[in-house]
Parts: sequence; structure tokens; C-alpha cells
Amino acid sequence: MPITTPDLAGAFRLFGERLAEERDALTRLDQAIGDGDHGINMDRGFQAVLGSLPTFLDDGPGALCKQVGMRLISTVGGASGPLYGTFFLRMGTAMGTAEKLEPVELVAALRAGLEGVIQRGKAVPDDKTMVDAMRPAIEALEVSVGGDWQEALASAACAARQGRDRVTPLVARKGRASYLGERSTGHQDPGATSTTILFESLHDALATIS
Amino acid sequence: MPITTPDLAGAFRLFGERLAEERDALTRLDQAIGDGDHGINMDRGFQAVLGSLPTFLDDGPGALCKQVGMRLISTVGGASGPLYGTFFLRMGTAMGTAEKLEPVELVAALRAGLEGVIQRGKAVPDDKTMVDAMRPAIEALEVSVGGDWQEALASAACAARQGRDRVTPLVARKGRASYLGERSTGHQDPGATSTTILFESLHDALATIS
Amino acid sequence: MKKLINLPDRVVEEALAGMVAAHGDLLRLEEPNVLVRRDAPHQGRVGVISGGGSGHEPMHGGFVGRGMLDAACAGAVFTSPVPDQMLAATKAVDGGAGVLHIIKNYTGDIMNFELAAELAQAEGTEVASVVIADDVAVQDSLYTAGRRGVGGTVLAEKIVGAAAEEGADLQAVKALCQRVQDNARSMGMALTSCTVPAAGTPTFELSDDEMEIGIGIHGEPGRRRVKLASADEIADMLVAPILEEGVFARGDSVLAFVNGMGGTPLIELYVVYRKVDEILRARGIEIARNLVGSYITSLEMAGTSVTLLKLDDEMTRYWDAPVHTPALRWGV
Amino acid sequence: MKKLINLPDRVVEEALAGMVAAHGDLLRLEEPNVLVRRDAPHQGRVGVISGGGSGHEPMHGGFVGRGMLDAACAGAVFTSPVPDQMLAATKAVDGGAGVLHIIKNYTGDIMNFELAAELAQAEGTEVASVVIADDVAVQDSLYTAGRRGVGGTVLAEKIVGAAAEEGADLQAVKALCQRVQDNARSMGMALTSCTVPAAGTPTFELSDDEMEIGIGIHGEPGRRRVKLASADEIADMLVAPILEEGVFARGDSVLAFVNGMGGTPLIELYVVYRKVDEILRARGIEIARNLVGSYITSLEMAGTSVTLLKLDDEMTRYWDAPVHTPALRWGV
Ligand SMILES: Nc1ncnc2c1ncn2[C@@H]1O[C@H](COP(=O)(O)OP(=O)(O)O)[C@@H](O)[C@H]1O
Ligand SMILES: Nc1ncnc2c1ncn2[C@@H]1O[C@H](COP(=O)(O)OP(=O)(O)O)[C@@H](O)[C@H]1O
Ligand SMILES: [Mg+2]
Ligand SMILES: [Mg+2]
Ligand SMILES: [Mg+2]
Ligand SMILES: [Mg+2]
Repeated sequence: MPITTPDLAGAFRLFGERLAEERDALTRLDQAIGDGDHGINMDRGFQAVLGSLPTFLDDGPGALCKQVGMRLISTVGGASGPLYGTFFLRMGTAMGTAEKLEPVELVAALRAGLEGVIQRGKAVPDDKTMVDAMRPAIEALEVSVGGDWQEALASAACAARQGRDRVTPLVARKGRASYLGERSTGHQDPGATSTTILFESLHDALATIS
Repeated sequence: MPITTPDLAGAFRLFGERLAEERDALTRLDQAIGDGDHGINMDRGFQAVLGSLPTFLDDGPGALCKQVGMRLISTVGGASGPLYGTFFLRMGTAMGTAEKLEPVELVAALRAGLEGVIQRGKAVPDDKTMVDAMRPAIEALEVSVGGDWQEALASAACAARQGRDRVTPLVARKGRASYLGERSTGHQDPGATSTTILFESLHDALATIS
Repeated sequence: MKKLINLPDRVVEEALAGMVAAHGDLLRLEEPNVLVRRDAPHQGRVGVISGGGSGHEPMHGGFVGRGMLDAACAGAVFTSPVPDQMLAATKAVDGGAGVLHIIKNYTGDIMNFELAAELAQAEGTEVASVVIADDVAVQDSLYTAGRRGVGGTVLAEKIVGAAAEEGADLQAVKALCQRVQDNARSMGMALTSCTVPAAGTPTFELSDDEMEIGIGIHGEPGRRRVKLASADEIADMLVAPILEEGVFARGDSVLAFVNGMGGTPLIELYVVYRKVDEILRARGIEIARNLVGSYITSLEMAGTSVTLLKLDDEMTRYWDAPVHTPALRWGV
Repeated sequence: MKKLINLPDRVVEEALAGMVAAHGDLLRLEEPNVLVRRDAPHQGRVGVISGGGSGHEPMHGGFVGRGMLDAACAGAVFTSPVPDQMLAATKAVDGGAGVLHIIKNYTGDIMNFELAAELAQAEGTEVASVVIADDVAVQDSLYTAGRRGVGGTVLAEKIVGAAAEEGADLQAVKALCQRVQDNARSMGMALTSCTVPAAGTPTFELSDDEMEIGIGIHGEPGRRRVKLASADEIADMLVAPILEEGVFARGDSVLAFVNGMGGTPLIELYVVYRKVDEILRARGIEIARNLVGSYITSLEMAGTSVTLLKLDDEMTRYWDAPVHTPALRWGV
């Protein structure tokens, strides 16, 4: 069963709600190795997205994703604004004008989003950024999307968590955390954490679709 | 046995040492109803006095007192500088050029000092200032100076303590403590406390003289 | 005690040395701890001096220069200077036309300035003095020490300094200063206490949900301690008692001065200014001039004070006149 | 959290409203949260804009006016502005001669400014940009986010703004800005943390006997945490790594900028300046110009930073040129 615009909007809504719940936790992570605003930033952006979501539903999942991306770029700021904004923008572009998406098309769009994030932020693996959760999650989807959709989504969320945790002991080399050098080791990356929440939300919202 | 310049200098030295010991306690009293500097001020002034004391001993007790007063005026600042400075200056003027002092002459000089403090600060009884310790101490000396000198000095110190404590429940009406209005009640006045130390020092240093 | 200092007893001397190192084009340092305008005295012109305890920077030393103070005496932290200082300052700026002493109304300041004036007059210098007592937090009474001198002092020093710079005589300068004093009212508050370096512990303790309303500039406790409130509520609490004085009426032009106490950042002062502007606008009082920043402080205390000055044309003109000091500069 | 604010989410908007209320003669406010020089754009002149997270006041909004910035974009507290803001600012100041973006080197600032520049160029405005990265506390590396932009930004905005005011073209203005960047080095420290209003708790905790050396301006932890030291020792710890860079040599003329982090009073900054002056003097480096005060802050953080800029004649002349902004003013 293909994924519709309302399905995707529901996943984004769930992501926004989870971000609101995790706002303070994300901010605390950012206080330790950044400037203490990641939860605030993401929540501000998704409050704006959720407020406008009903008006984003007219033109298919691609238009939805693009509008989410633009809204994030216009409201989040900081590093995460352009990065998540680009992620959703590129997803939207990849989706084109399709009215519904097969899972494999969604996965391809996620890959395009990831490429956009990498292009914009120039993070390489193990720089300890959101990319370290995003890439394994999407790779997991890519290998499992042919099988059970629910399991594919579960493995993506799991891979995001593992990626997030795998880089916790590392020295950050991008973003503000990089200023800390050795002192960044042992701290969980806020952006990798919010990305993990994204893939958990995709699982929880979309696993029941097909 | 009359009081000599070194006798008086010894009393002032003892007062200075006591002020150094009580510096923090006096400052704490001033933190509660003033600006937290009375101990610091008095200690700074008497450090300067004690440093110069050996050079003040050449010309009799009157010159000694005047020089102590001038030194205080030049080093203490705040309210207590001009007040204690005037006190010692006027004492010195009252002593004239006498080489030694009978107790009754010392008491007359203390009275002149008190009048100077009142003239400069315009405090009336129960304004809750140093005057409320100084006046009863000097009055006690005036009534008892004809008898046993040691007892006279003890009664002065005791009267200073009583005066200091008697005004603790009152509302301050002079100096910074007056800004507090009702909130000044229940707090011991810093200046009345340093004055009490002065009369205790006079007792401890001069009681053994005659 | 967390401060950028060396020995607590050396703070004032070292800060003055830093000021002279940074502003040697404007200032010179004379013994004992007097900052003097570099080119003072000016023959034939009235000298204007002030002074007080340290810990209120930039007041007063930061206001020495062209068009404001000719000299400032720096006492120990929160302690009035000694008469030797005011005497030295008076002599250093005496150009034969007399010297005005601008004195904040504190018992110590009054007495020490009085002693210095007596000495200066005995040496042949004409001295006039004006006492600034603009703090509405304190009851105005003949039977107490009276109101404190706070934010109005900064405005008086600017306006009066400009008049002296233009050559007004001692009587005129004194009358103008008195007019500024009579038309200025202030009220302050603190979110935190401050620590006198030599004392080492905070002057008072405030818990996390409390603030002091009606605070002075020496860490002396205020009128009352209340629960923490919003910036808008605080602006109301400060402006209301000022307006109750009956000095300011609909149609008046005022100078509004929102001051930081030392530990409060500028972003918060603008939040307060916004509300002060709104309150006055609603009352039909026009803010013709303003000053927003930390100009009369209380060490690292967090908090703010509001000063309003009812302007007339002469005051406005002198406020706008060129000034070049370390802390206030325009027109030059 | 003890602050003079209303709702944490409204701090930036309300502070901007306060700024415009206080400085309406210099500034206007455009959507979304952009402070624009009142009389911008100037036909035929290069526009200079900057911007960044809020919480660093007076930077950047306090530097908008004659001879400095034409516009400043205010992000959320410690969060880079969004591209819509830089685009609006760019368009508002575009007088046909191009617009310079002065960007502090933070991942977020870089990316958001980049997006805005792409959009502005697509709309036909020529945009050049210079990235300020003067913080020696951070290792300079191609493989990380690189050095932060801190105190040098203030100096760049002043000097470059003066050049644009005088009519220098976009290439010249950009080259000058790059030269300021290349010749400026900074290092900062914190005695206390700060609290992002929307977070409500301090970004880090320091015990009473600790300080952070090599701190940024966003409450991000520093290079190392050490025992509290004296002002002189701290001045040494800040100046030494700056001098190790090899940019400053005996005989050089520098601008020395001693900055307060927001919660540190001026008296302490002058204590630090005194020592900085002494250190440089001993090295044969002349302080030809100086700036002492809280110009690039980190909310209410207590602490200080030192910036040195090696001056050449052109930079000195532009530093001295008239400036009229809320926070810096001289010559006018
Ligand atoms: N160059 C980059 N590429 C990818 N992700 C990055 C990059 N720089 C930072 N990030 C991510 O952004 C997160 C921080 O976001 P946020 O706190 O909202 O922005 P800021 O650092 O501007 O305050 C980091 O935890 C990290 O995962
Ligand atoms: N007008 C006055 N007359 C007499 N004593 C006064 C007067 N004003 C203040 N004092 C005394 O001075 C003391 C405070 O001295 P101190 O703290 O050194 O000066 P300051 O108040 O200037 O900080 C008060 O406790 C009070 O006893
Ligand atoms: Mg962050
Ligand atoms: Mg006191
Ligand atoms: Mg005092
Ligand atoms: Mg940020």
C-alpha cells in the first residue's frame, strides 16, 4: 500500500510532537557540547511546521516535503535549520510530483535528503553529527525495503540509535562540539539524537501503512 | 598618676588591634543595614594610624590625638571617617599642649570629641548611631571620674555596650541604615559597635595606669 | 567571590591605572586617586568635580573629559572619598572662576565634601555644591539622611559639565545643577546582590525567586523584597513611584535613562526600555532623549534603575552639547 | 533564571522593539527581526551587513548606523539567523554597488548566510562575504568547523563600515575586511556560565573556585577548566596564546580590545586592561588604539576576552573615522 501525503504528514506531526517532548533533553545534550539550543531550535521549527501543516497537503508528498523544508529553513536557524531544511527540500525534489509513494520511492527520497545534508554540511562519517545516525538508518532501509516494510522501518530506527551511540565516544569534528576537542568525547550528539527521533517517528507512523 | 602620651598611644594601638580582629564582624553588621564596609573602613584607617603612631609621640597627648584624627580623616572616608576623625581632632584641641592628662582632663576631651561628632553628623539620641554608644559612655565617665579610675572606665565600657544594645530594636534615622526604615529594626548598629570597642580598649589599656 | 581582580585592596588603584592607560588622551591621575581632565585647569572657567565610592563605574571617572567632569575622586569601594581627594581635585581644576562639587546624598559623601570645601575655601578657592538626592525609594525627610543620589547624578554631570564648558559662571552652573536635581527622579531594583572585594561575601542574600525593589547603588537592601516578576511588571514597579511624585505631567518632555546595575546585559535593558517607553507614551509623556546602558553600577549586581528627568530647552541643549569622556561621547 | 525578561520566547522581539524605540533616529526594524540603518539603502554605496544569534548585545544591532553596519540580523538567542533575514537585510541595503556579508565562523551562520547569498544573487544583488575566525582558543583545522568568530568581528564591522561609508567599492571593502580578519586574534574566558532564556538552566556549571579558559560567546565550554586565578594571571593566559600566533611583533602598533562578557562590570575590565597594557609594553608592542567595554557578550556571563588587531595606516584611519551607532559613537 503506497504512502499518501496525509500518511507522511502524520509522520512529520509525530516527529514534531516527539521533538516537543524531547525539547529539554535535546537542549541538555547541546548544553554539554554545544550552546544549549538544539531542542529549542528543533521545537521552534516544528511548531511552525505543524502550524502550517494543514496548508501543505494539497499537492502530493513532494510538495509537502519541500514546504516543510522551506519552513524549517525560515524558522530554525543555527546549524540544524539549513541541514534539516535541506534534507526535507531534497526529499521533496526527489519525490517529484507523484501523488503517492511506494516505500522504495520514499527510501530514495531519504537518500537524496542525506546527500543534501552532506553537501551542505560537509560532514564525513565519524565527525559525530546527525549524519552518523542518518546514513546508517537510510542504508538499513535500502537493504531491507524489499522485504517487510514494518521490519525495514524498525531496522532503520535501530540503525539510527546504533549510529548515534557509536559516535558518542568519538571526538566531534564538525559544528560547535568540535571546539571542545577531546572534551567532546563521551557526550551524545544532539543532532544525531534528533535524527534518531525522526526515524523512530517514521517507524511509529508509517509501519502500519502497508 | 596622670596619663602620658605613650599611655594614650597604647590605648589607640589596642583599639586598632581590636578593630582588625573585629573587621569581619563589623562588616557583617554593616552588610545587614548598610553597605558592608564599616569594618574595612575602620581597619584601613587604624592600619594607617598604627603605621604612623611612632611619629605621633613627640608633642604630648593633644598633638597625638590631632594627628590620629587627621590620619583617620585622610584614610577612612565614608561616614565614619569624618566622624571618628572629628572626634579625635576635637579631643586633641581640648587637650591643648598639656604634657600629661589627669583622668578628668581626658574625660573633658572625650566630651569635646562627642560634641564634635554631634556637630558634624547632627545625630540626636536614638537615631541609632555611634552617638548612642558614645554619649552614655562619656556620661558614665563624667559621673564616676572622681572615684576609682578603673571602675570609671569599666562603667564607661558597660554604658557603651548598653547604649549600643538599647538602640538595636530601634529604627535607624541617620546614615545608610536609615534607608531601610522599619527593616533596620533588630539589627545592631556597626558604628555603635566600633565605639563600644573604643571604650573597651580605653578600659583595658588605661585602667592599670592610676 | 568570582571577580577579575588581584588583591582586593588594590582593585581601585589598578582600575584607575587601567583607565589612565586606556584614556591617557583624556585623563591624568593625581594623588590620591583623583582622575583629572588632562588639560585642566581652564583659566576663567568653572571647574566641575564629583566623586564617591568606587564600584559604580563608569561613574564618576568615566565621565571626566571635555564637556562633563573636570575631575573625579575615587573612594574605596562603596566608601566616600576622603577630603584630601576632593581638595586635590578642586585645586587641580580651579581656573579662577570657582569649582562646583556635585555630591550624591550620602552621609559620608556630604561630610567629606564639606570638610574639603572648608579647606579649599580657606585656601582661596570659591566652592559651590549641589547635593543630588533623586532616589524615590527612600522617604524624603528632614529627620533622616534623606534620599540617596543615584541615576540623576549622571545626567547632572553631563548637563552641568556642558554649561561649564561653554563658560557659564559658578552661580549659573550651580543653579542649573539644582534644577536638574529638582527635576530628576529615580528608582532601582536588584535581581542579585554584589560582593565588596574586601568583604569577600555578598552584601545580602536573595533566593532564586526573590528580588529587591528600591535598591540603592551600594548593595544596601531595598524598600522591600518581593517575588521575582517579569520585566514589564518590574518596569511598572519602578516607573509608578517616580510618576507619583507629581513632577511629570502629560505633555512633558523627559529624558528616560534605563541603567544597568553592572551584571545585567544590554539585551535585558532594552526589554525594560521598551516597557518604560510604552508606559510613558500611555501617560502622554514624551521621551525626547534617552540613555540605555550601565552607567551607574553596583559592582556585578544584576538589576536595573530608571531615571526620568523633566527637560527644559536649556537642559536639552546642554545634554546635546559635545561630550568626550571614556564613557559618554558624542558631537566630537 | 534571574533575568529582566517577560516570556523567554519574546526576549529578542522585545529587545529589538526597545532598541528601535530608543534609537529610532538611527534604526528601523524590518521583518523578520532585521535592524536596518534608517536611511538605507545608499545609492551607489556598498552595503555592509552582519548578523548572528542574539545574546551578544550590543553586537550586532548596536553597530547599525552611520559608518558601521547598514543592517544586522538578529537570530534567536545563540542561534544563527535564518536566510530570510539575511536576504531581507541584503535587499534593504542594496544601493546597487553590492553588499558585503560579515559572517562569524560558526557552522550555522555560514550555512544560513550561504543560502541567503545564493538567493540574493539569484535576485540580482552582488554579494561578497568574509568569514571572521579569530578565536585562538580553537585549533585552526581544515577538518573541523575551524576557529570561531569573536571580538575581531566588532573591529571588522567598524573599520569596514567606515570604508563603505567613504565609498570604497565591494572588492576593496572585502579585501579590507579580510585583512582585518587576518590580523586579528582573540581569546576569552568565563568566571560564570550563562542561561539561554528558553532553556532556563545554565549551559554549564562552574564551581566557586573554577573558571573556563578559551570560552566562546555562546556559553559553549572552553579549552580547559582551571582553578580561579588573579586578573593578572588571567590576562597572561589570554594574551600569551594570542602572541604565540606570530602575528604580532616588537614594534607593531595594535588595537587592544578588552571586552566584557555581559556580567562583568567595567571596573574589572580596567584591571585587566592595565595588565594587558603592561604585557604588551614589555614586548615592545604599542597599543595605538583601544576599546574597553562589553561589546560582544554572552548574555549575563561573567568573564572577559582580549582581542588584538595589528593596525596599518588604512585600518587606523578607518577606525578613527566618524561612527554613530547605538553602541559606538565618535566624531559625530
Ligand atoms: N557540518 C555539519 N554537518 C552535519 N551536521 C552538523 C554539522 N554541524 C553541526 N551539525 C549537527 O547540528 C547539531 C547542532 O544543532 P543546533 O544546536 O541546532 O545548531 P547550533 O550548533 O548552530 O547551535 C549537532 O549536534 C550536529 O549533529
Ligand atoms: N549622621 C551620623 N551621625 C553619627 N554617626 C553616624 C551618622 N551616620 C552614620 N553614622 C555611623 O556610621 C556608621 C557607618 O559607618 P561606615 O559604614 O564606615 O560608613 P558608610 O555608612 O559611609 O559606609 C553607622 O553604623 C553609624 O553608627
Ligand atoms: Mg546548538
Ligand atoms: Mg558602611
Ligand atoms: Mg560605605
Ligand atoms: Mg545555536
